[in-house]
Amino acid sequence: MNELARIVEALLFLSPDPLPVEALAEACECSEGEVVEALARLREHYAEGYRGVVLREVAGGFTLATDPVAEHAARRLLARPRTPPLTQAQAECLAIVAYLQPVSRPEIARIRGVASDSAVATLLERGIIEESGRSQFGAVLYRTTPLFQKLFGLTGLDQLPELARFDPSPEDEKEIRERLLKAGEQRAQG
Amino acid sequence: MNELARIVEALLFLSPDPLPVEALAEACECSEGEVVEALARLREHYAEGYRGVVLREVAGGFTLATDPVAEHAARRLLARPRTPPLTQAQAECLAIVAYLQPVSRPEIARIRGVASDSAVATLLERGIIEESGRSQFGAVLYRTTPLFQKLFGLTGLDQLPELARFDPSPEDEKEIRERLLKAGEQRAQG
Amino acid sequence: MRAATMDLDLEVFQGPFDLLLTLVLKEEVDLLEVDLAEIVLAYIDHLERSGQLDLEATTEFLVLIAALLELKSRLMLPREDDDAALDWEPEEAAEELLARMLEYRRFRRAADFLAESLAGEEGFRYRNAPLPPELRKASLDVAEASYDAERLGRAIGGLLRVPPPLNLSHVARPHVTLEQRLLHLRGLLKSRGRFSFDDAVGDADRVTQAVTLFALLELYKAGEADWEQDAPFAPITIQGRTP
Repeated sequence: MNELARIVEALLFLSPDPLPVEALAEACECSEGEVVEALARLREHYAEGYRGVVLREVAGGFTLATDPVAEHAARRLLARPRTPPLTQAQAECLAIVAYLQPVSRPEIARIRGVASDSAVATLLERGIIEESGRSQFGAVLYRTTPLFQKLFGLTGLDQLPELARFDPSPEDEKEIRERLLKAGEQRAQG
Repeated sequence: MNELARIVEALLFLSPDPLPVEALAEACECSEGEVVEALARLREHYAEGYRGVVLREVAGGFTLATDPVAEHAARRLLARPRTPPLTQAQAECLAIVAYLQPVSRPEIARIRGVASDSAVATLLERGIIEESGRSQFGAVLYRTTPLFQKLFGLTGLDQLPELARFDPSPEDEKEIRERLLKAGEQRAQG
Repeated sequence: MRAATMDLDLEVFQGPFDLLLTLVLKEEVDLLEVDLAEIVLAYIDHLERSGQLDLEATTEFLVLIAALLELKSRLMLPREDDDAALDWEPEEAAEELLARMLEYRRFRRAADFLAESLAGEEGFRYRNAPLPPELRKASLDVAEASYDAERLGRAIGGLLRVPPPLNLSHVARPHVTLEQRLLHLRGLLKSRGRFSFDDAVGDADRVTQAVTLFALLELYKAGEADWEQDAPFAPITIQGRTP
């Protein structure tokens, strides 16, 4: 494989979208003819049936894609809900959503005392929480999903552990939301 | 390339994160030994200097990455550098987190002698560090992420050089001590 | 000129010294980011330019800057060791400072190492493409109970716990707040309309006097009050601003 073919391979590898010959030529600062030639070399390398990745020409250009031979394993690896242990930040955000839903992101941040965008984003991406309309101030609200219940072995939200068991000062009669916000303010100052 | 090697190649191509041998073996429903063998075959295929893509071992797993030969063209195509370099403040905060993790923001500020909020926020935003529980005083603690290992080319945190390697030389120490003493004398005279 | 009105041009702040103090007390400027040495230098500059030593103003400046220094040094000390740190002899403090500087030096070199590692990795790029659509959705059928719901209960319990207050008993904290002094001045404005600063502070301690001055500046800024002083050290007269 010559250097141009190597570079074209790398660009196809990186790009999420199919790349037209012109775009490849421009990035490689060479002629379109040279790109076509490099693609022909790559095609030999990626002949179907020999590799796990194949070179495809689709509408709009060239792209690399996995060979169907890997589909079963890919499904096992990637379509399974990802369940790495929750970080403390994720557990706190999820607990807030689970017990207070629907709840907005600014409210989560106020209770935790720190911005919580990345933890919330991870929970969303994993499908454990989802958007649920907007608050009267226009902030997106979140709630838990059916996948959440399945991953936590719950048949319904009423099966969440009794709060009283984890409440350090249960004699405090104020509403839970209010108390969480108050403790959060204190934490943010600490 | 046998079928298992093809499947492993496809999984490495698809997965956004480096894959440990165990995860590959589970997805492929085969033994870890077979995966190691398949990886060895792939490694021949992806031997550095021959292809546009290379097989790398980072962050506790295997992953495919482009060869630096394509960097110039990749920058033109994607119109952005791979990772912007760190500022001095960010690099210092990251070093403190990498070696002392989990570590709190006040602790980072204490070592650096200045508040480090914006540097820490940038590292968080870029996903290089993440929250890791809370200290006994309720302060959020930070640790490095797998992305940190990936971006810095480390197979694991144990690959960080011993901190003692960065001890100031005896001459440095002497110089700092003398500077301190001199400042003290000036104060006493002034 | 009083120290309070000295104009500062610092990295994190531009404006009069008193406004900086107000902002620090209101925690709108992070004291850790303020270079106190620069303030001292600016004051010395100011003294040299004016060519006269105003003892009263200089005392005021020293009191304020000393308070800031103490507050800042406490912010930089590990909180758990506050009590021990108080008893340090000068030599011990110097040793501690040396240890700190060496520690920082060590991490600065580690930072250089990391920056180099990052630069060395520059040419390797990882693929960052979305999964093909058929793999994107985690399917509910294959989901298994993998987490313990107790974890969520514990997390909520932890968030309900109000953290123990920091022990700051030995820090000479002002017992008077800006809000209290604002209230006090507004009360006087309402009841008397015009009064002297001395009347407003009575024989209160220095910190109260200083905070009262900040409060006055706040009122001035907000357009609620004006004040006059005929000559340096002359009494300050405060009166409500008529809208």
